[in-house]
Amino acid sequence: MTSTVDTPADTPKAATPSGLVAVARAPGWVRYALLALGLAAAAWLPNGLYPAVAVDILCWALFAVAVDLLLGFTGLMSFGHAAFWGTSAYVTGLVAIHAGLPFPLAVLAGALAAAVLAVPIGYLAVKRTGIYFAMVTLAFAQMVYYVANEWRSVTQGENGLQGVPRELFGWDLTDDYYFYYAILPIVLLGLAAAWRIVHSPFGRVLVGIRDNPARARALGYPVHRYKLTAFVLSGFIAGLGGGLFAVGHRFVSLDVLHWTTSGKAVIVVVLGGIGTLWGGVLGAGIVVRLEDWLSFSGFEAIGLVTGGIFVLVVVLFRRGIWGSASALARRLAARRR
Amino acid sequence: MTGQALLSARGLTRDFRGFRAVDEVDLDVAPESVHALVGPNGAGKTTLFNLLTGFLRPSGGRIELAGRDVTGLPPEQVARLGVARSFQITSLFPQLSAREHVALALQSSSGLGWRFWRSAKLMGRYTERADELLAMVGLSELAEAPSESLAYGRKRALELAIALALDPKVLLLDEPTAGMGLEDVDRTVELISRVRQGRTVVMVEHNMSVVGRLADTVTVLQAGKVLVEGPYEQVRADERVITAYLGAADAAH
Amino acid sequence: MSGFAQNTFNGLVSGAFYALLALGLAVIFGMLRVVNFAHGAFYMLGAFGAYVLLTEAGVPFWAALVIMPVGLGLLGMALERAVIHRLTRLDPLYNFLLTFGLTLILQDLVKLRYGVQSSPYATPSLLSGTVNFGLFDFPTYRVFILGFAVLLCVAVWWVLTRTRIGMVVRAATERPDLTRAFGIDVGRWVTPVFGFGIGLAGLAGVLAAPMRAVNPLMGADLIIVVFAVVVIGGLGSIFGSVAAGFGIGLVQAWGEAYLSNFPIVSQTIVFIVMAVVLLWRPAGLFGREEAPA
Amino acid sequence: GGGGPQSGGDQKLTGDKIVLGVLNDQSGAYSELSGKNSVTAVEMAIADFTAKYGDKAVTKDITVETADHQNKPDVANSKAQEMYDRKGVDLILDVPTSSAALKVADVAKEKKKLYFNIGAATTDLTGKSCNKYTFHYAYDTYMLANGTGKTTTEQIGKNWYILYPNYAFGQDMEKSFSTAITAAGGKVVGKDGAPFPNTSGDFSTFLLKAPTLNPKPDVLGTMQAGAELVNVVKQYNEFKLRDKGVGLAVGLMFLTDIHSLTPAALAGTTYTDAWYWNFDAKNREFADRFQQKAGTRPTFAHAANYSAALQYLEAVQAAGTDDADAVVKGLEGKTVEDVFLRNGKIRAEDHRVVHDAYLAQVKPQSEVAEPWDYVKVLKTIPAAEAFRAPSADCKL
Amino acid sequence: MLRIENLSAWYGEAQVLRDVSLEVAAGEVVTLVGRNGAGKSTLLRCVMGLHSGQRGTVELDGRDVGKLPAHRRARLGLGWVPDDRGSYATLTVTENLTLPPRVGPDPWSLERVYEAFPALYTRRDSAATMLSGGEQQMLALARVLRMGARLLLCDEPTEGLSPLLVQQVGDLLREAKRHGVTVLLVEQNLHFATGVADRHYLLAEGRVAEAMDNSEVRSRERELLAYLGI
Ligand SMILES: Nc1ncnc2c1ncn2[C@@H]1O[C@H](COP(=O)(O)OP(=O)(O)OP(=O)(O)O)[C@@H](O)[C@H]1O
Ligand SMILES: Nc1ncnc2c1ncn2[C@@H]1O[C@H](COP(=O)(O)OP(=O)(O)OP(=O)(O)O)[C@@H](O)[C@H]1O
Ligand SMILES: CC(C)C[C@H](N)C(=O)O
Ligand SMILES: [Mg+2]
Ligand SMILES: [Mg+2]
Repeated sequence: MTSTVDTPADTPKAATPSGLVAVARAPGWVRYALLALGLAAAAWLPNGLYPAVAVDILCWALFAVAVDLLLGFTGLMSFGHAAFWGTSAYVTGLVAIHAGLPFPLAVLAGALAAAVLAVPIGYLAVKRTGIYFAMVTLAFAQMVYYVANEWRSVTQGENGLQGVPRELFGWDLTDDYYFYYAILPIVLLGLAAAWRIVHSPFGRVLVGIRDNPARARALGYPVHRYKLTAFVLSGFIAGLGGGLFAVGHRFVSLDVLHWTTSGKAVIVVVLGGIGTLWGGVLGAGIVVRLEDWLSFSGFEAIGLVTGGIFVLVVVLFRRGIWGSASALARRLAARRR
Repeated sequence: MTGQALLSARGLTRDFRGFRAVDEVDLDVAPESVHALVGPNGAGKTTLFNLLTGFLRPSGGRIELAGRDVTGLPPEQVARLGVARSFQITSLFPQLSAREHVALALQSSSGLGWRFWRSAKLMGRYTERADELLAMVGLSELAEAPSESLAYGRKRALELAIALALDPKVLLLDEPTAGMGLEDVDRTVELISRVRQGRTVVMVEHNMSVVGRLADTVTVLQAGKVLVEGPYEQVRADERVITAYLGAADAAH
Repeated sequence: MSGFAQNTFNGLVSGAFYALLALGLAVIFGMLRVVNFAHGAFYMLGAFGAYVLLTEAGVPFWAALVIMPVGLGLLGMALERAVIHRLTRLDPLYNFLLTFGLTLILQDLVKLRYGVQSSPYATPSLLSGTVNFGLFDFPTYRVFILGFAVLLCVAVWWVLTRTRIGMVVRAATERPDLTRAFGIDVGRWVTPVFGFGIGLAGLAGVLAAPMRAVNPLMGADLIIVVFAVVVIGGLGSIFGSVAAGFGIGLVQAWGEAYLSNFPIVSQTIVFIVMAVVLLWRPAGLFGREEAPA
Repeated sequence: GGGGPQSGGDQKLTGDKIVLGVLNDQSGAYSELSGKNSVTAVEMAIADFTAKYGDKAVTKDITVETADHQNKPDVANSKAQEMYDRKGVDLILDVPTSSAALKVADVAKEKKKLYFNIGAATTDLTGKSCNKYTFHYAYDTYMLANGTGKTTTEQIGKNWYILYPNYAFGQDMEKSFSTAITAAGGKVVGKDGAPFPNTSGDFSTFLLKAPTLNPKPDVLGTMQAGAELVNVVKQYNEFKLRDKGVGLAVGLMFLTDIHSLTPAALAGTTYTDAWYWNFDAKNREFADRFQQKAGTRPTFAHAANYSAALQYLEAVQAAGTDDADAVVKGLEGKTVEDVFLRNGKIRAEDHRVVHDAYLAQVKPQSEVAEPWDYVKVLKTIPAAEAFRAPSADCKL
Repeated sequence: MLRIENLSAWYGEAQVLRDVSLEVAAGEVVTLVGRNGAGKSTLLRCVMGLHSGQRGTVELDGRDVGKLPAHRRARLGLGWVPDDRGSYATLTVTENLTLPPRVGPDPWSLERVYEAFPALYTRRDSAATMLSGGEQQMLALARVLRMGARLLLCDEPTEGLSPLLVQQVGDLLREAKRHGVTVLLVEQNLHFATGVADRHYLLAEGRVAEAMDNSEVRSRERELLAYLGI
């Protein structure tokens, strides 16, 4: 913890991933138009898409936004967020099965459990930054995976937790079409919360910490505690997504905790655009839809396509879809002026 | 004795893998004084700063702030007790504008930073004060520019504005005029003499004319130890200081 | 007693793989600031390459032990030139992500061509016997691996810390522009080092072929354990990575042998050790402090 | 929402066609033992069916949909739903990996559509998770244990050391084997759950432990499957356990496993097989046709997929409709005989499809006369003995 | 020895150097003075070949080096003391010193370096970025001396040095000059500059505003200080 300050390894402070994109400051009417468009798209989605896929997109959107909250706005790349997504999925499932609560309450319980788990993991992980942070979170998530795997009496191990009910005051939500609309408000609430966090005084401090932690400390900000808080908030939102995912599939498998799930979340965020928040939503839509389509196309190597796209994005469009689009828009606007 | 001093150190020591950078230093900074630390390069001035501000943990000794033991507190807590510092090698948030820097500093003493459920627009309340501070250090026109695009001298000025924004009881400045042109140096000296009212300033400075104009007390460090301490004129004339630090008289201008 | 000795020996052997992989990771990281997620995939390619060479060209183990690391090293160099190198000026996370994507691609390419079934690879006949250690005997091949890995680790450590090569490469990595300004052609140094690290992974893969199932996913989960190993040892530290590699091999073997009634513990022991190390020494056992945070 | 078609009694065929869905692992650990070649087998069944009935067939429009479930239960879940809802699939086939298999059973029950599981081993499919629309073909953990466990205990040695992957499938296998061994008068002197998935691929701790147990086991019973089985066998040979008097028994093995390990590594190992391609002329004839299409010999899973598709089509033909309830009624209690099912019967009580099973032994390399002919069948286990009695847990 | 003609440089859209032309003869010590942000450091980077957005001619010994990559220019005898001191965190002090190859006829030996800078000797096995600010400045200067560079590009080498050391650096530069080394020096400290330099260029807003020789500077010191704010 102690280390020199006046003599930091003065490697040119490479642009943080997020540093590429400042929070877009589009004119007001553009932002409202986009918001309206987004809401309309969300309301229409299950009519144009297989409803089960639409439900998955919603859940992954929350997950991606949670990851971006850390990556884009705190400069911490969690490669182990499956731990929170998955833990919430299990807790949600168990609560729904054993306590028979309506699903929103079960999901809330799951998200809280994820947040609680985020405290010890975050406490250890925020001691490291950058690439170390990614590795440490990855490793701890793998640990959670093993625990879930071994704790068979609770999690049913490899068989997965079967028969998670979709209970909401006696309404029949077995049809994914209606279920989609049942969870939409929860998801929107989660997204709004993420947006609020980013645009709060707290969010500003996080950006400062991301760019120069030592400086932030000298200003009197307890950096570790801020990062930890961000981590826990992010865990909670990821948990919200994971819980809904469990109810959506009426079932929880070990895969929700696997490192490939964490990796996929990061892919989604990078594709959408780091530090753009809504890019994650877009990325979730694209990736989930693409995987769905690929697995039906008979093409065996899904990883080849997702991995390939990912490599292209990292090499060529680091701003991601949203980031590139808003940069383009800004450039056009500047030219017109 | 320590009853008098606002900030004091007793037997303060710091080792780096067997190398002793600060060696049993006793230091008493009187309230509302300007206390200069000078000494050859590598004497341990910056290290001493880092110890006093919590960025380094002492290997031995004790630090008191207004009679309270602050040894080993982390930097953010030291800062909250009213100790602000600038960095010798500039240390800013590259993406943030000058104004945002100052606003962040102004905010830190309030609990606002924790309000993740409130709007960032609340920070607008600091704009006015931030612009005042930026004007003080001559950065008014550059308030919107991201700090990474500022030339070196401007960054130093911003460092100072940030430290001031914390409205500290104790202000620790590490070479505040290094890399500045004379005009800026003058402005900075003038600025420091303005803000010292009601504050205690500790500064590291190689520019002896700056030291002469500001300091009430000068402590000369050498090889981690206190060599001489006293008023400027006395220290300046000290044989040991001349051989160890000042060299031939023409160096100071 | 002989049981304990055997378990210990075994731990050292699996530790040898961790050490070799961690060493490659550390070399690449130390020189390029790149955490190579694809390291496990290259390990897999090493093993798979040995298998393909044997079955499709009749190339024996000993030749594969040379061909594969060299071939993969060249591939690594091409990769460095083509993409890695463009990203080194950015945050290291980008290269982490890049190599993650690469892992998915490499795995699937092999899968597409050869399927996921494990492929057989015989122990070279020269090493197929057992060695008697008095208390117990042990497969010759494992003894060979252990000796080979230790030698290799020592050699690499020596080159990187005691010769000019290591120094130049470290400088080139840390501040490429500045280093160029001192008359050193940076590009010429960094690429081979990356290739070398990849070659090490390939070598570990060839060594693993006779001992472990050769399949496209063999490196996938392994790499995460290796990540934990380097966090424990201190990622920047060559010595730390190697020591932690052997140490974790031992701890795992003992855990499996003596804690088999607590599978949760024996399965997660690596990560438990990592948590303890992080609490006690955030920079790892032999790591240097990071920039202040 | 995409609600399924209402099942009306007199309706003939939905959309005038039959769609068979093969849902299995097409890229992962089990893609060789079932995978694409299962689709080939199902296509063969359709061709045979069409050839047999010609113009009298209920329809000529029979197609196959296929999807990769990547061995992930959640993927299997959404694929199964999508198959039934959007692709108009009437029957889902195969689904290896127990966890995915159980999940698909839920979907079948909810959508009231047929599901023939072939690739999964868990007895829960015909136990506590059974349902009206789910049938279990080919094999299960009981069958494997009953065959291999019993015979090995009687013929090779009484003392066992069991090594199993510590997850659902492995734990089921361990229980089934222990029961079978004890019943045959043997003793389990030790058992260990190895980590699953085993990241290091190293089983030496367990293999070293085996000969040191007291009393010393005569047999090492490994329950690992796929890649892990390959590892265990390799290391078993490396530590020369056979020379130390510890024999090897394998819980579940597919032809493809023997192929990848080579018969030399497994020579003399006995195991229970649900079907073997070179058992008799009828099987061989099928295997030859299969090889023409697939370029390889069929595993028992492939043959079972063929049989399952064929029997379903026959049932639809007989019922004159693809209405699931009608087809189930026609299938329940039916006795069947085809290239895969010998003395086959579709039990009405739990929807277990029983048939003869075989005790097989891997030939030494010297006796392998043609490629893929790795096994000799020691004994046929009659259908009545091969599978467990219907479980009380199952309420259809 | 060094001739710069019509050099312009940009950071993105912003132009920081405008048609700068200047010359440094062999064996001369020439300073660049100017306010903060005038573009002095950028000019040195351009000469070194490290700035990408530039246009104009840079000639070394009559040879156009504009197309050469930085490492080739260094091999021709250029030595750069960067404004941020350029210490390597991953190298020890000794390694920092021995890293660059020798490029000139009169490279210093390690012993000679340590004799001139005893402070570096005591810290020789520390990571370079662990040194104090002033010690790093010494290291940067010592490094180019050890290279034996024929043309030193020194960016504010006295910043943060104690008065004693400032004198010492002055002595070193003068001695280097005696051995035929050419120096292009960026300096804020006019007093120091006149002590070592022969000629001076005044840079303002990216242009050469004036070229003066030493005596002229001395006589106009008051005026210049006022003008420059130095
Ligand atoms: N983290 C560290 N590890 C090892 N040595 C250090 C570390 N920090 C400082 N030192 C050493 O301690 C001594 C004092 O350094 P310090 O930075 O305090 O000097 P200073 O008085 O501020 O000098 P300057 O005027 O040059 O800035 C130096 O010799 C330096 O090399
Ligand atoms: N990385 C950068 N991006 C954008 N602008 C830059 C960058 N670096 C420098 N500048 C701008 O270029 C101009 C010249 O900078 P330069 O560093 O060359 O000045 P200088 O004369 O060396 O100043 P100083 O005396 O403060 O070191 C300044 O206005 C500065 O703001
Ligand atoms: C070998 C596999 C096809 C069986 C699978 N492991 C199961 O759970 O049923
Ligand atoms: Mg200092
Ligand atoms: Mg400059």
